[in-house]
Amino acid sequence: MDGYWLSALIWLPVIGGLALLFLGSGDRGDNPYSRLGAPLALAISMATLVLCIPVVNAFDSANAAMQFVERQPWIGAFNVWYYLGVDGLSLPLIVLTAFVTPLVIIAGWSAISRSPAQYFGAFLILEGLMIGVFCALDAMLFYVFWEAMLVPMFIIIGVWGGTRRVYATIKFFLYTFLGSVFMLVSLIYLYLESGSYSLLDFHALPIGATAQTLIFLAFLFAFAVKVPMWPVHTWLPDAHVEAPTGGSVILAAIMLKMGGYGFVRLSLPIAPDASQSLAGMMIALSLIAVVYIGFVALVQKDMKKLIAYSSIAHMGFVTLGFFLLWPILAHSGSTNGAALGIGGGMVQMVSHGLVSGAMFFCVGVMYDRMHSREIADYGGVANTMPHFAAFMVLFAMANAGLPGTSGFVGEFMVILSAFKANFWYAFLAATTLILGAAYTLWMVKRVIFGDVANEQVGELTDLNGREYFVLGVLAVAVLLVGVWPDPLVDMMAASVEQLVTQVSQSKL
Amino acid sequence: MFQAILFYGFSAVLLAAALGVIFARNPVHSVMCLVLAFFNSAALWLLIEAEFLAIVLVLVYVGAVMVLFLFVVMMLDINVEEARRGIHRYAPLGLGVAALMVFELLQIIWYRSASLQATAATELPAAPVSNTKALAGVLYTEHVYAFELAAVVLLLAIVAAIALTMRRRPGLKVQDIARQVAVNPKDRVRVVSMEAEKS
Amino acid sequence: MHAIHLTIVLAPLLASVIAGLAGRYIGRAGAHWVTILGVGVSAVCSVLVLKHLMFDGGTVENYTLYQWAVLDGLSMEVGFLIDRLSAMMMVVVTFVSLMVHIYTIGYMHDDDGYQRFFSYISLFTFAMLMLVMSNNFLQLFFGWEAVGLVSYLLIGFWFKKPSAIFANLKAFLVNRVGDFGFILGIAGVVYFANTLDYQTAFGAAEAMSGETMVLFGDTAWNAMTVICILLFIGAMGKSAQVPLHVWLPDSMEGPTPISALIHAATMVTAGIFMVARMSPLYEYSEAALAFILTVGAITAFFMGLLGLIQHDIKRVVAYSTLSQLGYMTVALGVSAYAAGMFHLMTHAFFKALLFLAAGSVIIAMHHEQDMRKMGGLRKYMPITYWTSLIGSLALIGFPGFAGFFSKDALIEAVAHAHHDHSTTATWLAYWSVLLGVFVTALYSFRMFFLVFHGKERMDEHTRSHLHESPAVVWVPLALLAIPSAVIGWFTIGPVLFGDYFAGAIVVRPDHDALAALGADFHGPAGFVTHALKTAPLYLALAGVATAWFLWLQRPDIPARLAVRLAALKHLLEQKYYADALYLNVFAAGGRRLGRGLWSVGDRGLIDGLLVNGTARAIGFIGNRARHIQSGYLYHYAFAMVLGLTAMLAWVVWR
Amino acid sequence: MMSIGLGHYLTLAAVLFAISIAGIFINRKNVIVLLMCIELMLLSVNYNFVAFSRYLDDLTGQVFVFFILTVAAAEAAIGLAILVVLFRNRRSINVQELDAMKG
Amino acid sequence: MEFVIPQFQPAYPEIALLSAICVVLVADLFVPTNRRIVTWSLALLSLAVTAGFLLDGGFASTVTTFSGSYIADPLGSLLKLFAVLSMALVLIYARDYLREHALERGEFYVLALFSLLGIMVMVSAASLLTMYMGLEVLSLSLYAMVAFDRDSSVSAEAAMKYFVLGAIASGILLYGVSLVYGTLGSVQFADLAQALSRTDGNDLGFWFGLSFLVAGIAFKFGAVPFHMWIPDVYHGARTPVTLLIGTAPKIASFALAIRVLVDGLGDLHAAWQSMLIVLAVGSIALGNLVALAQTNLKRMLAYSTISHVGFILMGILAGTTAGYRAALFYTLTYVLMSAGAFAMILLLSRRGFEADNIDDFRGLNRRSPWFAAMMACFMFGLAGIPPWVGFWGKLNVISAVLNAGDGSLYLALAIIMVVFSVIGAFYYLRVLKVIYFDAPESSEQISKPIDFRWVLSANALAVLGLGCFPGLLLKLCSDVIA
Repeated sequence: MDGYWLSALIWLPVIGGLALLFLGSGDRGDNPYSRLGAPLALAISMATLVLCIPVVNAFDSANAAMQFVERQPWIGAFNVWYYLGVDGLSLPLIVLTAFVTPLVIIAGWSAISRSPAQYFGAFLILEGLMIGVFCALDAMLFYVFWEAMLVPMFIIIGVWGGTRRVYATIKFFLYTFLGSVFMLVSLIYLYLESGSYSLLDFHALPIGATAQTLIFLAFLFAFAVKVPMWPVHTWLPDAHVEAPTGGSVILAAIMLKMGGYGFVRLSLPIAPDASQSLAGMMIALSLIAVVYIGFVALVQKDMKKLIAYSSIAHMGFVTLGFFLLWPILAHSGSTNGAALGIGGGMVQMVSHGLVSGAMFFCVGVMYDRMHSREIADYGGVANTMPHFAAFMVLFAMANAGLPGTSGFVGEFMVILSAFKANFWYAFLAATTLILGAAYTLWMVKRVIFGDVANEQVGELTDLNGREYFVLGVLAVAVLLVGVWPDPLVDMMAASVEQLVTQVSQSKL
Repeated sequence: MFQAILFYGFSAVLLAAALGVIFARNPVHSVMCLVLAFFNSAALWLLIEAEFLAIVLVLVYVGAVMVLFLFVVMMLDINVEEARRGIHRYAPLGLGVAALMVFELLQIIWYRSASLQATAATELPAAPVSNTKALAGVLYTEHVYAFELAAVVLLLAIVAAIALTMRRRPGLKVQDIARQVAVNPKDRVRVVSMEAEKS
Repeated sequence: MHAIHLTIVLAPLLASVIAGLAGRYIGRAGAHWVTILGVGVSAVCSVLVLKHLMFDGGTVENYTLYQWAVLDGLSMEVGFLIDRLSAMMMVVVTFVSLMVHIYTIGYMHDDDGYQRFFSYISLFTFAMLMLVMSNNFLQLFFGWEAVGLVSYLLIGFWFKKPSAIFANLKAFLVNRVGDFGFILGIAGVVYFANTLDYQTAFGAAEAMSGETMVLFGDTAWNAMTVICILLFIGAMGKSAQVPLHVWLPDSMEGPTPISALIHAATMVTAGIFMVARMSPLYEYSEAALAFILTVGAITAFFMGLLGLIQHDIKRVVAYSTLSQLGYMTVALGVSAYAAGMFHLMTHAFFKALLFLAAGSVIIAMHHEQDMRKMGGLRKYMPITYWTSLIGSLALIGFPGFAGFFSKDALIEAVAHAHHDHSTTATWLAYWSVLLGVFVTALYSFRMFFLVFHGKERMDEHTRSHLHESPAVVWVPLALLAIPSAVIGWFTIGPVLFGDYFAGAIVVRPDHDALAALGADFHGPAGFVTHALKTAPLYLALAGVATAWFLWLQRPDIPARLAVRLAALKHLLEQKYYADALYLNVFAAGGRRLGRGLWSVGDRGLIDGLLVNGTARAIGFIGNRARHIQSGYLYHYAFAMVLGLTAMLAWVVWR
Repeated sequence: MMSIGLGHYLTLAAVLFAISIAGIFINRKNVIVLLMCIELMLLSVNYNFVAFSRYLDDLTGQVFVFFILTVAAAEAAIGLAILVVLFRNRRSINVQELDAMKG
Repeated sequence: MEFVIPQFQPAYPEIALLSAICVVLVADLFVPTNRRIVTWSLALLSLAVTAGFLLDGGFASTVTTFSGSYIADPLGSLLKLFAVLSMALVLIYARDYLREHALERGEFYVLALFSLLGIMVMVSAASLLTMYMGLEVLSLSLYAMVAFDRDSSVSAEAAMKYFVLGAIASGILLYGVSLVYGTLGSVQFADLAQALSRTDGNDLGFWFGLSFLVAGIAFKFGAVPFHMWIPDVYHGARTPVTLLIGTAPKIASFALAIRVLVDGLGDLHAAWQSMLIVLAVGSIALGNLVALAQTNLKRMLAYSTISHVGFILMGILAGTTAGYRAALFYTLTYVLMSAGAFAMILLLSRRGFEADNIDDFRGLNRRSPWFAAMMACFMFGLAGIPPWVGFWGKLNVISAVLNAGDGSLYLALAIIMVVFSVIGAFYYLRVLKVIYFDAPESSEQISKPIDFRWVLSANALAVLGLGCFPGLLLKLCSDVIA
């Protein structure tokens, strides 16, 4: 299917967002135009979501090759192309992005009173850039989207964030920036070696062992920060805590996925031998993320922090799944089970996008009413907000990986795959069943259940229509993916299996 | 031989004068030392048969620039004693670095550079008949561009110096020749016919 | 038939969704009618399915409903395996559930969360049915966790009660520990058989039993043993076997109907069902069976002891449940899966009955659960009294009652296994189940006597309001009392010694204890007469007599004993310190570890030292370096000259 | 030693250059002396040019000197003008007091 | 001696500019104090005329004239064009500030034009002599401009520091010229290159000369340790002057480096590369680190200049066509961005108020979201975040350095560059932090003339637009370097 679908997906929100910025910075009160921000943003993001439909429709899931390819010269001097395309690894994430953004906009509809037009504009720009990251097949294009994304996020956290927002947003920016510059060096190196910036050329480029290791480590730094993996995760709790609800949602739902996507799109296929030799380390880091962070999440007093830590633990599953190929190969001599790991990681990313996004929405709902994220300030919310409590428990359960919710699918596949690699990998990974339930439900217990803890809780009002809609849509999505993940898995299966074949070939 | 004596003699005075410039307590003395250095330089340049430059050095430098310096020194009226205190504390460090630099330069001049070593101690070739004439020959032809640029530099210096220092002070009594010249006698002198005194 | 299967599953789900989401619109009556209708339909259909299988020559149905996902050649599906094993479970589940639904109308009459409650129990029914009807591990796990979820929701139904929300969290987490093992077991199956489908996996069982895996050092473990033990860890969580039993007593914080339904009759028996279902795997691992036997034996005896000192009427029943689950597990451990299943079925009826009866008492006592404040209720609540008596007799295994057949057969099977090839585990199991009979009788009738006989110890106000519970409460009691009394009589033949489970449960002939017993089986009457010649009956009677003596005739003796055996009493009151261990060591230790990792690792080392430390160091260097820019001209010149000199030096001494 | 060659002139220039440089950071009180040191430095450069010019028998060096002298004069004029401005603003030409900006 | 009338046509731009300067100088005498706009317009007109001649000359061929002391080549044309453009930006940005601070005297424009002339002379210099003369024209006019506010004590101090250090640097440079002249026998770049190619290139004589030359070039650029003048001069000079110093002279510095090091002493690449590595690394490190500690925006930008100079030097030291192209691209884009950044200070300044502290930008987004966005463009551009053009500059340089040869040295350089880019991003972010995250301290409206606003906006959008479509400029740079 030809046409400029991907371009449309990228540039519609970006241009729309830029246009929104022209509505001015005034607050809801003093700038009449800023009222238009939310409806316009919603319209644009919905249009983007609608644009996804024909793409998904026409996407041939049996075909592992790039589809909807667009290729135009961009910077001749560098042989940089405006080169877009999607396969089974990127399309789910694109759809996720387009799906979550309207929800974020609805969630911020009335909660944002300060410069709303800019807020929504920033989100739209962010959406387009994120889709761009998933579409880009040219390394420079990829990098440009990758970095440019930091800018709206920086502004979103910094302007509409909490009290320590400056610390958080600068930490976020510099952390991720530091990570990605090493990737830049690697990309340049690859360009000098291959004479092109095409990711597909990079995939085919033979590279020596040392160079592969260096490239892998550089990529690792970029992606590990984004995922984030232990021990470069500490920006995430801060960023989440300070970000406005929408920012947290986007951060958790999409931005973290960039790291995971980077692994499958760049690290693994470009440096398979280095991936092989460092797989042990990667798995160790992933398992540390699962276990260590699980314990850390147990003691968080701030809801957002808790969910942020749980995000790290869940993303640990993603990276774990991606690198199980090599122990499996070493253990059994075949790649059987590896696709389960990578596919599981991919599914986990989508699911985590929905679930953690929903969790942050839930916290946002409470925060809008109480202006506190401290667990200790709550208790017995179920008494005054029964519907909200139902949603919260559902998402908590999804966060704990209950079967029937999306949270289970990826974890299940990864655990199956991990067992094929090594019993103890599976053992440690499966501890998330206990730890995940422990920290999530302990929070639920202290926040949702119990008698009304204080007067403020007693005066809470239940969900309004918009919140109902947002949480309802997410709940449906979470359950749908949990009960019938086949469409999602099918969409990526061919690409995942092709990736496994490709990556298990040595480049040396 | 005689040349060598002259060279060493002038050089010694030159270096002494240079040291005088930086160590003299009184800026006026510094200027005077500098003038001495220029004179010596002129002599040394004569020795090396660069007559035109030697003369220009005296005329332009000693005659104009150094006078300017002297003028400013006088005009600014600096507390002399105050200004020179503390100089010797830093002398060892400064001279140390200077010595190091001299050492490095001598390494090159005398030992390390093949091209310099080849000519280092040789006698100089015979000079052209007229140094001034030869210079004139290239100055306005080969180097006409640079020459024009020199003019630009001078113009620039004029503009800059005026821009920085010229200011009209209110209340300052200045002679305005144009107005003086343009004066109509009638404005200044009123012929009054008086009644003759009656005694 | 497929449509019926789907109806069985979806009717409760649909009812649950309606009651849950539209509860406000359909009202209280609407909620209970729709759910009762749903579960009723389900129950009727289940009976039809059973009938079809048993009498109409229906064959085993094993089919895929829809494909859940397929990746890497591993097909993950949702489907049903309807054989007699599942059919029996379906009937038990839907029947007990239906009873509990009806009963709930009365029990929860005044509760604000009426609709929510109905929604939950219907949802539970759905989940439990998904579990038992599954034809693959994935769906099994789904049902497994889903019943856990509903259990969680229901234990914490009264979410204002701190003890309830503590108990539900505890229940979920302990179950999760079991599930942790369970999912690893499933992963093991996938690893060795590369399938999630039961039949394919069972087919590969023989091949798997030859595989080994290395866990620690160089020791090669039998793969089947590892998998079976891992799966059984799941069962230990769900079926509350020692040491994962701690959640079940606490779960009594939930409303009584769910104690009956979930924490006695159905959910907790899921582990037993699962092992029976996996019998083709377990048969290949002696070690796993020995492990199961040991765990079951310990649970059966020691949990029973705890029932002796409880004062809360529901807790006595809860510990009784634990003990009985231990019995079932023991049966599994000696490969008498059918006996285990049989006991599961009878237990479902009589234990549900006992719980509901206890609930009836609680209603009458105005939600007072302490037996020390009861007594002499017999005359106020005759129906409850008689049904309780039936339930208790069934529980202690009084000849003729349902429990008698299942328990006696179970003990016989253990005894046989012990005689056949005696090991420490069989020895332990044998004596545990034997002495357990006495203990069971003791605590059952202690409770019975304390509640229904003896002095009326309640206060005046309560006494004045005592009356029999309404029909919606006693009708289910009556309906449950019937199978509790008689079902064993009809079913022992086919279920235990016939070919009822043929194909569903696989037992290797060399340790088929039941088959050996079956040779001596001559009908239920014969079984009863045979029992007169064996110890359990007399132990049970001795237990009843002792209870009568101690708590009705000489109530001072227990008090004196309590003083004399203070240490033992303390140990029992502390429940063998299991709770303390979990709370103080695992929970608190986990939190302490987390706090340590957080404050030292995350905030101290990573964030403090590495991240902010780097930032601070850079800032510090920057601040230092700016002082190089001193403002003094000569320093500037000096820097330049130094730079120049350095360059010259480099050139000279390069 | 007795025959004076290029090396001697270069040495003289080098020493002069070093003295002028030393003068710049030895002198911490008087800006005028700095200006004079700069003149000295240019003088030393001129030595080099003159000497090389003669030894290479190439007039470019001397032309260069000619222009350097011109520029030096202009430079002196501007330098002194700045000095005057400075003095007018501060009533001081102490180098050590020129530290309003630092860090 | 035969005298051939030199070909004047290649030098028409310079000649036109000089003539225009004289016209402006004289015309200014007749302009009343409150009508300086006439002088200003004339100055802009001069620029237009110069640009016209430049464009007329075209980018086609390389011509040498004035006995080999002047060269007109495509590189020169491009550099001059950008110099003229940046000078036009300076004049447009500066006028309102000058007027409000009672500094608007005709000499400012004249001196600015003189400095442009100096730059153009340097760009077209084909011999060390013309290079030196151009350098002095530029330097002298800059010294004077720094001290232009005669009533400002800090300006005078800055001018004095600049002057003394600049003169020392000139002296050092000249010493180097003399050594090179003495050892290679010429001052014309073409002859130098030829003479060098006849030697084995190992004579320490011209290596020494090279060291002095590098020091002089480094001073002009402001590379560590020859950078000390930059912060104080940027800080002390009035902002329009800072704006001027921070922009067009970088083009001259680049020309100086390319002409001397590459055109003249290209064969000594191995020697100057080592020196430049130290200078570049030092500049990048120190510039970024110290900029972190600044609270004054002009000073911060000064240190940031030092770090950017490090990047330019990195491109040059690569010693390849790609490297020179990268350095050229970096220089041009840097000039564009830094002009905008200083203009933002001018934008917020008003009578009696200098907006040169970072805190003066507090809450700009609330006062004027448009100009906040423009400032964001400049800051992100300087920080090297895509899609702003600064990123392509950095990418170019890193790419060139990595491509300069195998070996861990180049990799290490690349890593140093990227790591310090991250550190550097912090202080740019801090500016954005006060703009976007802090509450405004005053609600004063921005009152600058329309031309200022439009040009500034165009400037910022160019930074963004060139970032999105850097291809054309890159190609131009490639073409002129080849």
